[in-house]
Amino acid sequence: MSLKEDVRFMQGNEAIAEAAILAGVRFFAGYPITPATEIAEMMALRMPQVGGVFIQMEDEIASIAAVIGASMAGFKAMTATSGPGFTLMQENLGYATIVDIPCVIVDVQRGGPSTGLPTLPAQGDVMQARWGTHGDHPIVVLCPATVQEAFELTIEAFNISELIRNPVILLSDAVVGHVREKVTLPDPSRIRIVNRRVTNLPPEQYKPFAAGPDGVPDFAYRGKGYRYHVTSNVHDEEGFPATYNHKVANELIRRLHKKIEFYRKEITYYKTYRVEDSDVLIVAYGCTARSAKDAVNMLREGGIRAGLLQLQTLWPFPGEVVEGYAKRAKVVVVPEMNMGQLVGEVERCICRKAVRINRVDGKMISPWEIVDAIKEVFSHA
Amino acid sequence: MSLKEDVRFMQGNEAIAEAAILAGVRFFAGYPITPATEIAEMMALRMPQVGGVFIQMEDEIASIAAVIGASMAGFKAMTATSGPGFTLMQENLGYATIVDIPCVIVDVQRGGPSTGLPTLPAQGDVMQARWGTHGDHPIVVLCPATVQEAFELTIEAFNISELIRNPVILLSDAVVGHVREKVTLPDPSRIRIVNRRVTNLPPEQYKPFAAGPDGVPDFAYRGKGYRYHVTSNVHDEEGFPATYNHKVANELIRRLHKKIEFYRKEITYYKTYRVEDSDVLIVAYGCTARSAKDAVNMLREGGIRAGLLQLQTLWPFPGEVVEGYAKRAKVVVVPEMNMGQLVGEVERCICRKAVRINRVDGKMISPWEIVDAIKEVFSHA
Amino acid sequence: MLDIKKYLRLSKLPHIWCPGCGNGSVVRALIMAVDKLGLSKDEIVLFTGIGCSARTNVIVDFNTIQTTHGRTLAFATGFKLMRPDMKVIVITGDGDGAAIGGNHLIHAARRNIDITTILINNSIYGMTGGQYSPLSPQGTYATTAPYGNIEPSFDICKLVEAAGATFIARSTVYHIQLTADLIAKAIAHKGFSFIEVVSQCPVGYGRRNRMRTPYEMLMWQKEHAVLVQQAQRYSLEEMKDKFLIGELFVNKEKREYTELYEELRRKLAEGGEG
Amino acid sequence: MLDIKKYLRLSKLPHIWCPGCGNGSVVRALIMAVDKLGLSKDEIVLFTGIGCSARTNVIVDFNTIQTTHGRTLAFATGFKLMRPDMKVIVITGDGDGAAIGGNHLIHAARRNIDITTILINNSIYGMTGGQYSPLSPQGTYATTAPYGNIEPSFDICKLVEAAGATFIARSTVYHIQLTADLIAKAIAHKGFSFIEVVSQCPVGYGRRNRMRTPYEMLMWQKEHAVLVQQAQRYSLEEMKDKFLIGELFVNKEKREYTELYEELRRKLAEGGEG
Amino acid sequence: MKEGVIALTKRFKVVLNTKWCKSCGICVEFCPKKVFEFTSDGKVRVMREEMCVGCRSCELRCPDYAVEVREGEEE
Amino acid sequence: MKEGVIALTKRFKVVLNTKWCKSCGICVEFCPKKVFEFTSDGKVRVMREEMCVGCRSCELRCPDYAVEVREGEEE
Amino acid sequence: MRKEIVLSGYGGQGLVLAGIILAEAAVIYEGKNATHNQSYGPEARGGASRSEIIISDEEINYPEIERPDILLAMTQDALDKYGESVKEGGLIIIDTLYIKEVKPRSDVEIYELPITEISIRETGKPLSANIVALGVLVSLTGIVKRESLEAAMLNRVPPATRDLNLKALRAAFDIFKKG
Amino acid sequence: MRKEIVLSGYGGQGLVLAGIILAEAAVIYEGKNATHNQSYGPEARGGASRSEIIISDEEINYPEIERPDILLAMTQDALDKYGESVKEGGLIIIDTLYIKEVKPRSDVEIYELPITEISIRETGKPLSANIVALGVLVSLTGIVKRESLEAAMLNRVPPATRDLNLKALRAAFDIFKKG
Ligand SMILES: Cc1ncc(C[n+]2csc(CCOP(=O)(O)OP(=O)(O)O)c2C)c(N)n1
Ligand SMILES: Cc1ncc(C[n+]2csc(CCOP(=O)(O)OP(=O)(O)O)c2C)c(N)n1
Ligand code: SF4
Ligand code: SF4
Ligand code: SF4
Ligand code: SF4
Ligand code: SF4
Ligand code: SF4
Ligand SMILES: [Mg+2]
Ligand SMILES: [Mg+2]
Repeated sequence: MSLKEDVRFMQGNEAIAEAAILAGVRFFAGYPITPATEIAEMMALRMPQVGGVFIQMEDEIASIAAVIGASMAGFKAMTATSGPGFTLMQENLGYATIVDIPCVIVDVQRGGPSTGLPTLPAQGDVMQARWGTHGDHPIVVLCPATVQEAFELTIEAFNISELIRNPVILLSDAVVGHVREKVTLPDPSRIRIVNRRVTNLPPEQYKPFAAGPDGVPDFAYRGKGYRYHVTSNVHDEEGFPATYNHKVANELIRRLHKKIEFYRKEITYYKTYRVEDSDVLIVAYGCTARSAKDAVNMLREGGIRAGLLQLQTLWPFPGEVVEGYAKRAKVVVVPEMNMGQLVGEVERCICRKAVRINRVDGKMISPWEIVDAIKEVFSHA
Repeated sequence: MSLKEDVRFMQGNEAIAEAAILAGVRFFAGYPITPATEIAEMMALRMPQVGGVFIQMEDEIASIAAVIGASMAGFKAMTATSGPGFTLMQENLGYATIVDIPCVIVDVQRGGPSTGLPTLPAQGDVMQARWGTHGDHPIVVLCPATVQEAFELTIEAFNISELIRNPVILLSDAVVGHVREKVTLPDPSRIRIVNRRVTNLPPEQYKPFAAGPDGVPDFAYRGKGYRYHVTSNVHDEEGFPATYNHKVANELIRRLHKKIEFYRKEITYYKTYRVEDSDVLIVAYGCTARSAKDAVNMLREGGIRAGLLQLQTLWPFPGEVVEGYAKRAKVVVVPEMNMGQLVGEVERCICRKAVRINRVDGKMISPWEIVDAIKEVFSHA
Repeated sequence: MLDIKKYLRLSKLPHIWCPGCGNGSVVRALIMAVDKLGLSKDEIVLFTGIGCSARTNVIVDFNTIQTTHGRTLAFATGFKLMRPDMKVIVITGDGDGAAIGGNHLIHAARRNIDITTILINNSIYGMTGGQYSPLSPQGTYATTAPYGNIEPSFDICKLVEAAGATFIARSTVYHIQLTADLIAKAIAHKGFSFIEVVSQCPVGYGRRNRMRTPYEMLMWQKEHAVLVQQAQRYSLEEMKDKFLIGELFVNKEKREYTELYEELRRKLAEGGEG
Repeated sequence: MLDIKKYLRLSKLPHIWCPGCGNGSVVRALIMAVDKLGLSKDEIVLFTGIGCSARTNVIVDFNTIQTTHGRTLAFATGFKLMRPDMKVIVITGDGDGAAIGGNHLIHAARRNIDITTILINNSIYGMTGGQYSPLSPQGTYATTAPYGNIEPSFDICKLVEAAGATFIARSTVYHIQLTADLIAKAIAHKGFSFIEVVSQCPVGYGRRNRMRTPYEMLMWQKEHAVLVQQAQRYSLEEMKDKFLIGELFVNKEKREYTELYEELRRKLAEGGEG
Repeated sequence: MKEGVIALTKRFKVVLNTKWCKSCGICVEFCPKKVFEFTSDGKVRVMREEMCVGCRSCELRCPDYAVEVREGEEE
Repeated sequence: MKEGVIALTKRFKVVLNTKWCKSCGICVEFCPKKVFEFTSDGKVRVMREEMCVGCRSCELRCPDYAVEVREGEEE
Repeated sequence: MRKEIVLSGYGGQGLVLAGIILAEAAVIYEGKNATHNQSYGPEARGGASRSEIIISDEEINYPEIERPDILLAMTQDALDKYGESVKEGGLIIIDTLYIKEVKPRSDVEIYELPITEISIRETGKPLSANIVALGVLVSLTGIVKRESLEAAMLNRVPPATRDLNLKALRAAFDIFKKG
Repeated sequence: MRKEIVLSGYGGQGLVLAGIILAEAAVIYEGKNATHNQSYGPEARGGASRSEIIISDEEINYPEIERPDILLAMTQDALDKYGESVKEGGLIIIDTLYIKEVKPRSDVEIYELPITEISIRETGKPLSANIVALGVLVSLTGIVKRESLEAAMLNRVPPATRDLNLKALRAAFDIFKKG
């Protein structure tokens, strides 16, 4: 059988929509917001064509709720939004985590706080993606830097989501969302698709929140005797509220975190570029990693041995990976389109200060800025 | 003039309401939620008595919006909620930060995620309080451990809020909110009350978002010629949207952060207990600090020189304070009723690992647990 | 008489509600309706939000999903769109459904999606201990209305009708058989159906509003409810402190949402433009 | 003719709207109303949310506050309660006011708080580039309704009336003088007043729905609007694709919210129990 | 307290599940035959089962599913 | 382009603010006297000011506040 | 000395108020420290009620009670649930109206008294049982002075019920005077 | 070689589509790399439009254009705004229908051509001006092959307009053949 690669010229948002459909999404609920709207628009066109459902809800709270409802019905479902809408989704995101319901939320970041810079890029939601809802909640956050990565990580987002039965956030930005560039679509037969594990127990024995060693419970489609309860409260393995049972509460919350720890290796994605001998390690993600890659080349031309560690999985934070690559580096640099967010985690893991490069004015950090900042450090050394 | 101290036996939530009234609050909007409801109930009783307004809004989004509206009218205003409601308030909290509008939000923490453990205590919203809204936003978070502190920090919350014209979060918990204990109310004449600085420029010269060296703009009451614009978008000093002006965007976002940096010293509150010679430094906050204090005494009785650094200002994180006290300690311990939140900041600042004690089952961490964990560390040393 | 236990999760009984709370009776009425329609337990999904009313689905042996406060109809919409074969029922409260959840209620009504919503109106936020709701009558007392509530209340049936629902009814816990009959009709109706059930919260509402016993509250319901068929007998003046019960509005013309969606997909599959 | 420039922030002109957009005309109508009432610029606070409609308050020289998407009425409620002396006006859009903001709209209406809300209904989300809204007629096209919108729309006036507002009117940009007169009446009305102004978005809506020019859209308004006083002349059949304009509903009985609050405080000050 | 207080009558047995009954008094008030009564410690009990006419008002109205009226059963 | 195109007539001056006008064509269509016209590059201009009867329909309907009709003024 | 007290029964018996009165007697009238906590019971009301008081001369940090020194049990359920947890050397007070079965413990003192009946006898109503219980508890332990308790009580109960409650309190103190 | 191209004018002139066609010609038909960006202009539409294309044999990381190699200006505003930013040695193409004033620059090549008029002449409508402009640009720079451009164009424009657009494109290429 011959495999067909397909070279396309696509916008990031478009690539996300196409990848989602290939990943098996059959439900999209959303509410328009720049710079994420194209994803909804594509889905409005495509969902009914592939037998799925697109619905524009009354707001983002309803959108994520409908997505979770559809996923509870057993279907892969997603929504896409930007800052203000992402904030509104947080309560129900917490709900999805406590009831082990998979779904994918795309946040195409723009400048904030509030409506801020509605059409310009930023990376200001990195910490929010991890900590946005109340209470302790586990989450996975993936972050693409190119349209190709947007495509690939969207599929991975669904795979991880189904694997661990948890919401996964695809943290894109206005640069990646709107830029058009070359994408090589793999032959569909080569795309790995993960579906949630379905129980093989009969209804009488099925416990919807009982999990094996990986912490992930098996799913059961409603009907045919599987009539289980789901609650937003802390619950026992059968799904019933157990809000005064400290033991059950402890087990549940720790299981939710455990399932991510269990699969941590599998869900940690990153790329490196010229790190073998680097004195300077740039840790970057999203659109900023693009500039960082250029900067690495420019620095090397100028005689500074720089390398790039591009994080694609931002959360759970790949601390060991960062630590490992940072070891041999004299200087660690973290450029971000925010006031300094992921740099805190980097510093915590490498137990020393990093050079921060921050920009919050709606413009990308350019390769030259990174180069200059690093040269500056070396000139003082 | 003789000063009158008043000894009272009060619930934490009650103390917050009383303190708020003394601080000058004249507007409360809220939506009921355990374990914060008593604050609203007290305010429903008291506001109309003192000439203020209490209104129960249709939800938490509306509550914080009404609070900001009232503060825009020039009055001190507050709301109180718990996890799920706090999450819903985040979007408008971001709005308040970008338009320099003071207000106080009380979050009486309970177990999460989602509705989790609705009546049981937790400290799971620590990171959310800092990072809950999208985009980069500055925030101040105060955290009381006793009813007395709840009283005092409520007043400080308003003072800080008015001083820097920013929302301030009082991060309480179900233990502090519901426990009744002794409170000594100072003579009202001894209570320091800060009010927002009002412009003395005539309307033609007034620029609502122009700020002096401290980064805080002067307020103007509406009417009498002061007819200025306010927008949720990035804006110039006159308040008009400037969403394509990178320079203005940069200046605005940095000013918002600067004002907190400017007053950082003044707004950093903490307490120490037996830290002079401590080998073990326990860094704790909120209700957990109570157990930590008992643990210090118990450890010292057992021959281990322990001390307590109780953080009352959680954000901006008082890194230098922690660093300073941690220097001489061999072991730093951070007990928290969450899966480990503030400990990350502690580790980042002290550049080494801390001992974590975490509990997420709705029960307080007891002094014995802290003692045992520390003894365990020493037994291995 | 119907064997209600067949439909209950006996291990979850006694339920957690206060003595005399109307919620148990609403669940009974729902079961009576389901039994009358001969539906299987498997084909029903009962969604709730947060509140005492939300606990209704813990005790019935249907598919049961309790969601976040006020958002139930949005969850249910997602579910129904993917499983149009199942009967989706939502039970909500006057806070859950009319305060925080008001927007989702009117939008679900507008879409006319085939969901049956039962709003248990006990005029109070029961679970949080007795604060006024948008359905608390003006002048009544609550922990957040210590001087009497100055807020006018919604006529929630009128609101939901104006929003576009195609079946609207009201009943009370006192009129339990009527409630059951109306719920049965609502479930059978294709489109968004809405039933307000006036209920009693003796602990959060009755206590503060001079109704000392659940019985008194039931009698209040009896005395203030007027069957829609008999409304003409009353003068406007007489109707002032009364409310109508029965089937208030039915529209069989307006197309149902999942049907329209299915039609769109069919047309596309056939190569049309929808 | 009125010197509109007196009320405008000239440095903010030309405004950012597309050629032929109706928003500019709605602002003109508002200014005509304010001028007619002889209000000072100082005593008006004009709140908006997010959307093209929200940009209205950038160009008028009142007190102007633009808030978050959909939440405007809640902000305005807080403001109005503390400054009942000021005239609080809200301009919102069909997305801002009827989609994400629907709940705040019905609750403000229920409370009957003295705020005038002007909803610019251009049947589309203009600012985000042309997605359907809850007021987009069924069957129309939008970027998110590429096959034609299957969702029924609200009769938003009916909804707000059912929610409890005490002044309801509808007009169009074509009927600009009527719009101005109705806005003036609404501002003068004590209580929650609501005006839907049917407007044109040539770029987001017209283009996709076979109306090529702003003029065509204005003529559509003219042809589909029926003055309420003349409605009897039309048969039900004729009214089917038409809508009523004019004063649709007024209630002078229902008490206004800030007045009731003031009364409560007064009674308490006098030692009563409210 | 026993699980159910059952008495013999010719026609109806009124079975009260005391584990579920919360003594709200609704059956007490609605029973046309005053079959139920409050005891001195505030509990509701079946007192005059023999008077029962089988109208099932109690069963229908009990919000706790705690009463069951059985026809013609004998023990 | 000049700031305003003003022509003399006996009675009315139709002042078009070309900085504000977006050439939407509304005045073109609504003017009963066809005073306005599109130019070849798609801009709206005052072409027949002398025909103006002062009905002010243009001023009232211009969504960009770009037309002003002045009475009896002379330059 | 830190004393930990649990008052347990069902909602409606006024145990939360009783706990507050006891704590206030210590705090306001004797300058001691005290904390009070109540269980925010199940989501619905009317069920079990638990009121916790800690009284101490020292600062009270950890405010939870694992093993009380003193337990008042006003229902059988309450006794069954908490009876075991009382510290050795502790005290259990039992209302005989509601409690029929008492599991004996040799390491604590157990007093079985007709608390609610005394209230009914003295005031005609069971409502002052909480006050009777307080009187008994203070009589037996001296944890606060009688006058402090009286003052705290008078300050907290609705004015209209002051006299009746005073009567109930006195009757409670009289039990041990007489006995 | 990395080439940075800016197509600028007003919304409605089809410059976004033109940019995509040019980039696709490079990516799909020549195996090169290219990025395309458009300004998400002011909140309201109908105003200025800017379409950015980068074409390169190498990987394109930083996708922003500070100083283009090539500028197409289809309005006076566009030229005024971006004319200065063109790199030394760069190229500016100007539509003479809309642009009357050209600030001279000696360090770049400037071509003034009646782009829209050619479209009108060839197709009867101004709508193909974007395609004419592409033809001109490719003629002058050879940044992609003519066949690639033609193929990319045919693939993107609405089927009904293919012939007209092809005509327009050919006319554009003819300018320099003839000249
Ligand atoms: C976002 C959020 N806000 C507030 C709450 C707290 N809360 C729980 S139930 C409830 C009110 C319930 O009232 P109603 O819907 O009338 O139900 P009832 O308890 O009366 O049946 C509230 C405000 C919550 N859980 N989530
Ligand atoms: C929470 C949130 N969601 C979405 C958006 C994006 N958004 C901005 S305006 C708008 C729709 C506006 O539509 P409408 O109210 O009809 O105003 P119009 O632009 O048509 O005047 C949306 C969805 C936002 N700013 N905030
Ligand atoms: S609080 Fe009210 S609604 Fe809730 S269970 Fe008790 S009686 Fe029922
Ligand atoms: S998009 Fe529509 S509503 Fe927005 S400015 Fe343009 S025409 Fe007006
Ligand atoms: S109605 Fe039911 S719960 Fe109430 S007293 Fe009678 S049997 Fe008990
Ligand atoms: S069936 Fe009727 S008569 Fe018999 S106990 Fe019940 S209510 Fe009384
Ligand atoms: S109506 Fe106004 S904006 Fe439109 S063409 Fe005429 S003058 Fe210009
Ligand atoms: S005033 Fe009337 S006649 Fe004169 S230009 Fe304007 S529309 Fe035409
Ligand atoms: Mg209720
Ligand atoms: Mg609109």
